[in-house]
Amino acid sequence: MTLLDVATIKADFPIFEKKMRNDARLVYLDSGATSQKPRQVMAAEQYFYTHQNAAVHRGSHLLAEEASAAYEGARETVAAFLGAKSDEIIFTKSATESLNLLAYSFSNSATGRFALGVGDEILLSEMEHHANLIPWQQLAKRTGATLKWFEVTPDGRLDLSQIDQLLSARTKIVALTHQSNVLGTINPITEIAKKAKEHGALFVLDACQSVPHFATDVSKLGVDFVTFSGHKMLGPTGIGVLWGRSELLAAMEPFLFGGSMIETVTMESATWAPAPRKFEAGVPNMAQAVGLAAAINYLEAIGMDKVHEHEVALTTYALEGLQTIKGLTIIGPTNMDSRGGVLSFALDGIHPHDGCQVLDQYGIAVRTGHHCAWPLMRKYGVSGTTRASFYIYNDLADIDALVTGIEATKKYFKVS
Amino acid sequence: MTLLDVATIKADFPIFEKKMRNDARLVYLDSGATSQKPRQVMAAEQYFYTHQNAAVHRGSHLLAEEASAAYEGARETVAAFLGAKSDEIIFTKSATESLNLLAYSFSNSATGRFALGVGDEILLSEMEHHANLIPWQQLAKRTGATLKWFEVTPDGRLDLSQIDQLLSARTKIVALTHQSNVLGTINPITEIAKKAKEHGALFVLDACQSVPHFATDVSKLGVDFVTFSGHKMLGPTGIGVLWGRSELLAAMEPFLFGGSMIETVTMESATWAPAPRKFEAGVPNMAQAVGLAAAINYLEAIGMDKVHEHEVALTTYALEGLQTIKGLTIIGPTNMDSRGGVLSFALDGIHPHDGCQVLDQYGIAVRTGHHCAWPLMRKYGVSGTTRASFYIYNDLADIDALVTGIEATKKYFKVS
Amino acid sequence: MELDSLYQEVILDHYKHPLHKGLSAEKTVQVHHVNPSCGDEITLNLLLEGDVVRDVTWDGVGCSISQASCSIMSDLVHGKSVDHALTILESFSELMSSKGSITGDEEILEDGVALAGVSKFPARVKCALLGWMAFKDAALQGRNEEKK
Amino acid sequence: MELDSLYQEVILDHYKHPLHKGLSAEKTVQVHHVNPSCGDEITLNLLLEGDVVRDVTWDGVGCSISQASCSIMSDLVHGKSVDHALTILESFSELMSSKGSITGDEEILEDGVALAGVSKFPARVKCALLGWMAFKDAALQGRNEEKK
Ligand SMILES: Cc1ncc(COP(=O)(O)O)c(C=O)c1O
Ligand SMILES: Cc1ncc(COP(=O)(O)O)c(C=O)c1O
Repeated sequence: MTLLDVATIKADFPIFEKKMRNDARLVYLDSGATSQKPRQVMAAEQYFYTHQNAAVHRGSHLLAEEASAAYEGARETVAAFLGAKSDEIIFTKSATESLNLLAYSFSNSATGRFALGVGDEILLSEMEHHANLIPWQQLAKRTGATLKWFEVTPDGRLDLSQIDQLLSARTKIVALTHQSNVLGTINPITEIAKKAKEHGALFVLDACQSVPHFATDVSKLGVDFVTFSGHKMLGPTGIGVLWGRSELLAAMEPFLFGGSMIETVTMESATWAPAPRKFEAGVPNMAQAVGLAAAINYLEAIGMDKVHEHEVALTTYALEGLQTIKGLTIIGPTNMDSRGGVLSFALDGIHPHDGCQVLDQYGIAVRTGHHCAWPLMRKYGVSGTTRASFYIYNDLADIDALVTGIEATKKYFKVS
Repeated sequence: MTLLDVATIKADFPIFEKKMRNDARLVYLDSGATSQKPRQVMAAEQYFYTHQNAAVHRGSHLLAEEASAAYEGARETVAAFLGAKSDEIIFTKSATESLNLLAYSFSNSATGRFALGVGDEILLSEMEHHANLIPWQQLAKRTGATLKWFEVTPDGRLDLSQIDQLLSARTKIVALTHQSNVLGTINPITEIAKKAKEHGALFVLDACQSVPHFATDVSKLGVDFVTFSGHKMLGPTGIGVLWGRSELLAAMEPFLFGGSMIETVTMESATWAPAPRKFEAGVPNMAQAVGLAAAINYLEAIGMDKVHEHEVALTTYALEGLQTIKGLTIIGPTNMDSRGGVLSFALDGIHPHDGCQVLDQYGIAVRTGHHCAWPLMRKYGVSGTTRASFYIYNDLADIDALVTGIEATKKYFKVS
Repeated sequence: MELDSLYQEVILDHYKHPLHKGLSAEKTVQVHHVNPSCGDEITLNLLLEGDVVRDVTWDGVGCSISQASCSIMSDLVHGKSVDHALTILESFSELMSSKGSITGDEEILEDGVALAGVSKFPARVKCALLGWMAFKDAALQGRNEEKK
Repeated sequence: MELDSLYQEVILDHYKHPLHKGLSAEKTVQVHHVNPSCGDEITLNLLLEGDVVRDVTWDGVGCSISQASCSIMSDLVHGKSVDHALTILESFSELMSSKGSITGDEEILEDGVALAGVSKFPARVKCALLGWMAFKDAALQGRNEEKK
């Protein structure tokens, strides 16, 4: 159990200087929704704006040259971080856009492996975030394909018992989350991806809750596409990533159309630049790409393995602490096998929204509600949960504060 | 001819402290591609990250509340700036995304006014930016509709002589730019929109080059949708706007699917929140929206009429100066009737790319190439132009530098 | 504690012992509303007799604020004319958007004034309005039904 | 001036008096390449005789760098075997991506070394490569033609 030096890390995150309600310090346990930003990330964006700002790829003046170098440099940083090739990295505005890009691009392509029709299937799971569910519902609607899904077990795992029925030659796409944003479960991706490959299905990995938290090598996962957001990994808002295998990106039609993604254009038709340009129409989110690269540098300076160890240590401690509370039920795995730093729970007699409000009085920020995973809520028969999620700037004192806060909540609402 | 106090304005833009090649000062004449950013915009983003950063709309803890207030406050700022209602403002990543949103949403809706098919027409112009051309080519391809377009006259105006043939009951969509990003021409939008309305066509205005440069009141233009980018108006990269009439937004299907845009979700289907939420899936580009609001505040403190007057003065002066240069041809209007601060030209015997390279040695940043308006280049029989575009931080000295720079370029390449 | 303005005793009482909870068999119209950001749901039965609210019953899941508000609302509108009920709703909406600047008219809102503190917590205003919006929707639909 | 490393006299000479410009009637294969970021275009005719480049002619619009580079290229590959021509191309590509760290082998590249300065202007590397990439494309296609 090795914890990071949180005091030093926290000093890089100016938001922790802020005083919360009742002069409380900030106990930020909502990194699963969005992470806080270190000075280094803000400084990188600022540096871009004050020294390099110009539209990339379109000019040969000095600023345009420097802006292009900064933006393409950011792409290389992301590629190296993922074990990918540079031209396999596409910048989007968010994981949500990355996933929609895929669903629309598949419809636009509609040939070969991207052709879907009646009888074809898309395989998901009950623990998907809406962003990895509704785009596929819509693709199914457009094409006539059918949705199938893995169920979840009572203890918060993917139920793989039916895998050989669910995955077949009819399966064209498998889209799964690497780590559940509600349960904290880490899914056995390589195992499932191997089976998917045998059936010739494309594998889309929603890595929103994994890439920020543990080392991810796309070349080893056996998947075809990986999507995630910058804002959940210390990066700016407004930046997301799509990684895809070169040969697939080459065969796919674009999603957004406009400047910089073309080869030639007439009034009536157009042809496309090679990937990644083909998928990045318009003046891109340059400063945000540069900010994301700074976030990655920050994480790599710590080391992704250390980040993961830190979160495992915190989560172990939190599971213990929370389970001492009478009337508290963990929703999701209660042990640390294949599990990350996201923890959902229910409290007898106290609605999550009410509980959260009391915790907020102590400066404790947790998330409540359905966490954009409504089908999962229905499965567990709750309208929502309270969720604590951890990152590099959390320490054991934060978890103590949470446990104490929950006890105080129970007292406030006179629940024993 | 009233110029702004450029020295004072420039002091807000740290990039002008940068030394260019050969220790030259920066003469930035590429604002048509992207604008520079004042400290106030960077400070607003930084303030968001250091005092309010949390995922909007999804939490009730203090930071989430403050982040939501900041983000929705930004929406109100944009709405007030455009004379629009708040819930008619949709934040996107760029004008390019806004335009693609429309084209995809129209296909997704496919009923009533949004239904397109064989025999229906989409009316554009030859001076459109690729972003307001290719999405419509693709929509036509998806639906079987036909593209029509206004031609341009030799002096850079929309040729409206055929308007009564081009615009008919078959016209379902008219998509035009307010100001050409190549010619500087300001198109007579209200006049065309009035005719479009008589025929029941939807009118999409590409306001990328107008909203940053002169006052735009959407309630008076008679159009249905307006799109623009933040980065061209002192705002951050990674933020765009779509304005649409409430009743149209209410009737339209969403574009991107995921979190925060839903009403209810099951594994097999979903229903949508009202606009604008319906069109903003995922954790949004919060800091960039806040930055854009700061940019708008900055522009409004100057006054959009003053901004426009300043650019008119600069352009008048530039037209005069440039036309003293032998072998230089202006591509676009040579008078100031309905014309903004974008100026394209050709230089006999010197390819734009070569000319730009010499100017760059003097710290002068101009744009060369087809400016994402390839059909327009073909129309004028050039492979590209050199473009100077002005903004609030430019002064007469910048234009003098440009004229001197062009003379030096001619000398360098021994062209008389 | 600031919180006490949110969770007044009368709110917690309504939460624990909600009025008119449990759906009636008879109804003019039934509506189902959700709060998409937190997942709270309510089903509401409205029984009209001409222009008079004969009965409002409801069921659903939600936080103390949404449940208490629904309980208070259903009791308030009971026996009133639809128009009268809608003016009460208007007063309540005004209170909710007041950001703590007004305390609400007890003559009109009765126990509803206990929800005044909610207006200082913007994220909770939606909770307090859930039941009221469901009622409004039902009332407008119901009135059309009655007119047929 | 830094610029002089880019615009060497020999470049400007080639620009003003380009070699092999104007398309030949006879050809094994014709290709058309564009530089999407600036709009420059080139059409190139390649005439092969077995494995030997009998003739390369071209036409198009472009900046001095792209035109001069095309002129130099067409002269360099003339009469060489396709394999030999492709190794020249490789040397040239290496020079272009050198960011000014090498000066190029004059034995191999002849006038092409005058383009060494381009490698210090990343936005112009594409200009210098336009003709070469067209030639490569034509050579690979042409070789397949010949094999048929
Ligand atoms: C007229 C016009 N339309 C659309 C665009 C596209 O804007 P963006 O690249 O910011 O999406 C631009 C700028 O590039 C433009 O000038
Ligand atoms: C598992 C998962 N997938 C997708 C998303 C969507 O990410 P974003 O909202 O940044 O697009 C999230 C976060 O909200 C998530 O946790």
